[in-house]
Amino acid sequence: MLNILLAVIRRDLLLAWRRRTDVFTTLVFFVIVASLFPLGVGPEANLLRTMAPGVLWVSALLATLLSVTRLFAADYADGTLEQMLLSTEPLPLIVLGKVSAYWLVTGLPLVLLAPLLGVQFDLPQGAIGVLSLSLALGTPALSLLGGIGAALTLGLRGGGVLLALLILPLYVPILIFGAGAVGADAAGLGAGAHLLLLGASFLSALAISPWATAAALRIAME
Amino acid sequence: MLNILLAVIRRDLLLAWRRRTDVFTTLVFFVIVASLFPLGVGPEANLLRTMAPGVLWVSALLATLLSVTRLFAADYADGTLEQMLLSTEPLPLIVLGKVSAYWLVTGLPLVLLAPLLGVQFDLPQGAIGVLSLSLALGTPALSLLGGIGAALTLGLRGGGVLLALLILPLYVPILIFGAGAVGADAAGLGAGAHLLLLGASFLSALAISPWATAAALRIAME
Amino acid sequence: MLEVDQLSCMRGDVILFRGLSFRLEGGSLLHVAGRNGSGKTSLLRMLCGLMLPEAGEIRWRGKPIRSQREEYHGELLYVGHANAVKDEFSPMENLRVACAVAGRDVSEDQALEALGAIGLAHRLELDARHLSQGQRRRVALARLLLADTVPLWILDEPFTALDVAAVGLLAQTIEDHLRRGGSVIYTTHQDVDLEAPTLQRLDVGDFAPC
Amino acid sequence: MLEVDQLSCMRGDVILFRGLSFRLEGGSLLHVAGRNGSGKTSLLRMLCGLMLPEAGEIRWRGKPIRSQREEYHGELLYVGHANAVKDEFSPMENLRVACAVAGRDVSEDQALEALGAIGLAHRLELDARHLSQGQRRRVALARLLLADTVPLWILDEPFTALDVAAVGLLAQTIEDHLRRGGSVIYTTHQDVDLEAPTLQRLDVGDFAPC
Amino acid sequence: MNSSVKAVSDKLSAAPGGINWFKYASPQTFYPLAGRLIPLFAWPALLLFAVGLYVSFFVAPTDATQGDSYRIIFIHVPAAWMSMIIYLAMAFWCALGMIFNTRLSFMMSQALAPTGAIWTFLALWTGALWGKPTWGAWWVWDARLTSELILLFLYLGYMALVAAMDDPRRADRAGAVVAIVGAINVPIIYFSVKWWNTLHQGASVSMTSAPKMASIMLMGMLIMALAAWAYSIAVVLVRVRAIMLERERNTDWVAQMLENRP
Ligand code: HEM
Ligand SMILES: Nc1ncnc2c1ncn2[C@@H]1O[C@H](COP(=O)(O)OP(=O)(O)OP(=O)(O)O)[C@@H](O)[C@H]1O
Ligand SMILES: Nc1ncnc2c1ncn2[C@@H]1O[C@H](COP(=O)(O)OP(=O)(O)OP(=O)(O)O)[C@@H](O)[C@H]1O
Ligand SMILES: [Mg+2]
Ligand SMILES: [Mg+2]
Repeated sequence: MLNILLAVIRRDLLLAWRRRTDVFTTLVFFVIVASLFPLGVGPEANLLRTMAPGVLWVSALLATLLSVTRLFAADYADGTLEQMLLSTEPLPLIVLGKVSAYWLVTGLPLVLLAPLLGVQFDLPQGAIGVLSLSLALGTPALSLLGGIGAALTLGLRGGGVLLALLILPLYVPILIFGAGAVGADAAGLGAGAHLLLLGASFLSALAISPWATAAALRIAME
Repeated sequence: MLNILLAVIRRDLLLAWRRRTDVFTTLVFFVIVASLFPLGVGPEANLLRTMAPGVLWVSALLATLLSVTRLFAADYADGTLEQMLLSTEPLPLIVLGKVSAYWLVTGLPLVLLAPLLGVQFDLPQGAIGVLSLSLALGTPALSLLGGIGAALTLGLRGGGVLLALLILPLYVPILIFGAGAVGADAAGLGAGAHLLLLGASFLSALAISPWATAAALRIAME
Repeated sequence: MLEVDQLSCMRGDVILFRGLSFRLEGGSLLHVAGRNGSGKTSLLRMLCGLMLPEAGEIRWRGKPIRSQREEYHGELLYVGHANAVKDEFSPMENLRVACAVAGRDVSEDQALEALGAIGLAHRLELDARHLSQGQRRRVALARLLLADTVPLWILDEPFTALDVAAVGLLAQTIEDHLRRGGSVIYTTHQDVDLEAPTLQRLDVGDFAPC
Repeated sequence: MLEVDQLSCMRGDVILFRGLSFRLEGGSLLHVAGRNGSGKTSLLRMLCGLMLPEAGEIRWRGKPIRSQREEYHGELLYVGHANAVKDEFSPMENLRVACAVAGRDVSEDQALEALGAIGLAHRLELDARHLSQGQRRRVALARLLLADTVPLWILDEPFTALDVAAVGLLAQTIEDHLRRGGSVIYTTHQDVDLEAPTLQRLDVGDFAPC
Repeated sequence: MNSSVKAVSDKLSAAPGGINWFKYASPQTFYPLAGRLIPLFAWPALLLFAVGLYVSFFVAPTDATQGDSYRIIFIHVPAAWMSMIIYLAMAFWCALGMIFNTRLSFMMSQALAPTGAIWTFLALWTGALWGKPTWGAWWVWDARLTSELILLFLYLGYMALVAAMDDPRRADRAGAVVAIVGAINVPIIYFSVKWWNTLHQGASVSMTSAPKMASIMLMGMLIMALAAWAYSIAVVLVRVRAIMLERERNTDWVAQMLENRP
């Protein structure tokens, strides 16, 4: 059980490392967003500070939305996905492994980098903590939900848009809770409620997504 | 001469239409950015108005940066690129055709959509005009420059980051001129100088990029 | 072991074959023949459970394969058209990862031996992107050498891109497996002589509607 | 027509062959043989100008191919390992687009005839993603039927995935081309008998260093 | 050497009394030559730096308007000059390599890049340090500053691209595309102050008009500039020798050389 999970995670991390791109693209994307916005918007500190949680959360969401499309694409194209469906191990576990690796590669760097970018945007100490926490809870949920969409749209014409249409409605609440948490903290209202909602979203995504994704994959291959 | 240009453009447009994704991803991306930002940042009209040019320009840049990576990837993987290099027609023209189709599919919708989003952000009439114009001049330059990067990093491990590293520096001035034009117009300074610079960037990109890209493609295949 | 009962296959709105039945015992070899596009690959994918038949049933040891997915997968090895070889991995990594994902653990030494036997000893550490077409196919086929305990092998055009030496080696491997009591189902358009205790040939075209 | 002079090929830090020379006249057939990974594909890609040789020169009608790229490409047709078939296009679209990009205009009727001759008449409008492996290969090879005026054909394993009927058809097409005075360079691991006015065989392995 | 090079080199060596320049285009002849040249540049560099720094900090007077902060100029300007010149040199070697297919020119270009990047970084760094007291900001989006920043990214991009490719020939040629295309940035840096009216200083040293600054300051700056030149050449020669050894490790001449000098 745990073996296969670890094997898949290890495989995908190694692959990501070999491709490097995937590890750094999100990082680069994130850094770019955070450095370009001040360039585009102008360097007024107050304006930037108010924008910061929104900008960071939106860019986290976009980074996930754009890259999660390709979660299964390479494995589908070269026949590896077939082999995964033929494994003796439960498919939901394999899926969970793939999503975990994906999160480690795209979500985690984001969570780790967020405080730095927060500082760049001159967010107060407390808000930065909340920002990291909200991203730490929110990005895994984004990855898990994205996995379902990626599996459903596998090999379809126009998969990308469909994916966006399918999962965006699920992403919006997470964005609102996430950016809301930081905003609420900055406004001195306490971020607790928002964070709880985020946590709940994450747990339910964790409970549902691997099974739904596995089912979607079998359907996509048939 | 013109024949091959048109043939390649027609081909790539048809392909894009068949894939649909590519046409709509940028649109969707753009709409998402424009709708998510108010969600993330909060609905203060003044704040949004100041942010608008920056947000729209940054998202145009990101949309290009993220999608241009794959400009040649599909053709490379399935052997079509080889056949293009073996064409009797000049490669720079074929490249120009591909970049044009790419711009029609990702850049143009953005230019057309920008006024709508501008209205949503409550930009004044004049600024909206300048925004469209700046995007109309700037996005082709982004596509052309992106093409060089895509060709240079074709088939490389970690191509994406490298691409970003290579072309982002060239993108930044365009972003600054572009967002600057809108800002200058809004501030009543006149956008002429910025727009001229944008036009100059576009023309020099047009003059250099097809040749540089063609050279890079030959090198990549060798 | 494997029983196929009145299978039909439909792709889009074309019926490729209908009413296809056969039985396969341990130690026997089934050559699925047919023209390009007649439905061989579709049939093999159905036998693996990767595709749903339009009608009919596939049973393994008496039970429908869909009701015992994980057990069945443990007794099955499929090598498809696609090599399932990752460009970014070396042959060594490819083989070990493929086995791990399939749920079979393989030591480095075993993998080394298999790759050596299939003629990749001098390219163990090279990224698969640089391999020649035949070398990539060999990486995919190296899995067979580590699967002598897996009773059923399903091979879709295993001989493509292989040179004469490799074709011989693969034929040998298949024959060994049959002698061991395993069964093999394969397709090919090439003339390869395989010796088997029982040899069946199935032309998918015979079951095409009218 | 084609002269190859002391060609060497190096991939990574491995020398695949060195000092390889030959001449090819109109109407002659060259079979490039060699084990998997011996460098056949690399050689063919060099002959097309897709790869730089480490040393040596390739001349077409007496001039180095690099100094007359567009003229040379007009007299050359290359079908590689990769089919250059777009999943999103139908066979019809694939063929016409491929010809347009290569710089040869082809009418719908001509394309229809070629696809009919190669046995895809009943799949003209189906997206290539749904085609079987052999049908995809046929789409790629249909370009040959429209290229009788192109003097030099370079074919990398053209017979893979084809069924017996298609192999026969392709062999016929190649022989016709030779009779017409064209030349063909090809690789294959399969046994296919081709009749040609002059037939040469080149084993890349003979030029491997030590 | 490919045939066009051979043709040209034949022509050159056939010229009466001419030297065979292409003899030095091959690594095995250039390697020992570079070895002999290194000390000829390294020692002067050291000496010039010492003199230059002394003049800049102890001899040159304090500026009337800027106080002592102006002394950054003694590093800033030579660094800025070197950053541009080295890029042009890179582009030149790459162009040469693309035309004549000579390995050595690509190696030269790769040896130049890190030094160029360091000078660019120094120019940016010292400029930013200088900007704080004089303009009140570390950074502004002025045309010269932006284009100099782009220069740094071009250097980094070039080095990253070359490093990312396993096949040295592809790396050479792909890098050359960046170097050559990026070269248009250099005139933009140089003329930016003239084309756009911006914060940054215009040229105060030029060939055509009398210098606008005190001659002792000018002296210090020129000495530092010479030092920068000498240092750059020495370092690049050291680096190109290392690159040669690494890339030609499988060739006979390297084997022979290693044998002769254990
Ligand atoms: C990060 C910021 C800066 C950058 C990237 C930069 C870049 C450059 C470059 C590329 C040059 C050489 C161009 C030429 O020779 O014409 C240069 C020269 C010069 N810079 Fe800067 N600079 C910066 C900040 C400053 C500041 C803050 C000052 C002083 C207020 C300054 C004063 C000068 C002067 C006096 C020259 C010499 C001009 C000449 O004599 O030709 N720079 N700088
Ligand atoms: N959506 C569809 N509509 C019509 N026909 C389809 C559709 N999808 C697949 N087909 C047809 O189904 C067949 C699939 O064949 P399959 O891949 O099983 O052939 P095969 O016998 O393996 O051929 P090959 O020898 O070329 O590998 C092809 O003839 C293909 O054209
Ligand atoms: N970077 C590299 N380092 C070492 N060897 C390499 C490198 N890149 C390619 N090779 C080797 O070069 C050879 C390329 O062979 P090529 O594709 O030309 O073979 P082929 O004769 O067409 O083989 P096949 O019959 O399998 O198609 C392979 O043996 C491959 O392993
Ligand atoms: Mg098949
Ligand atoms: Mg080959």
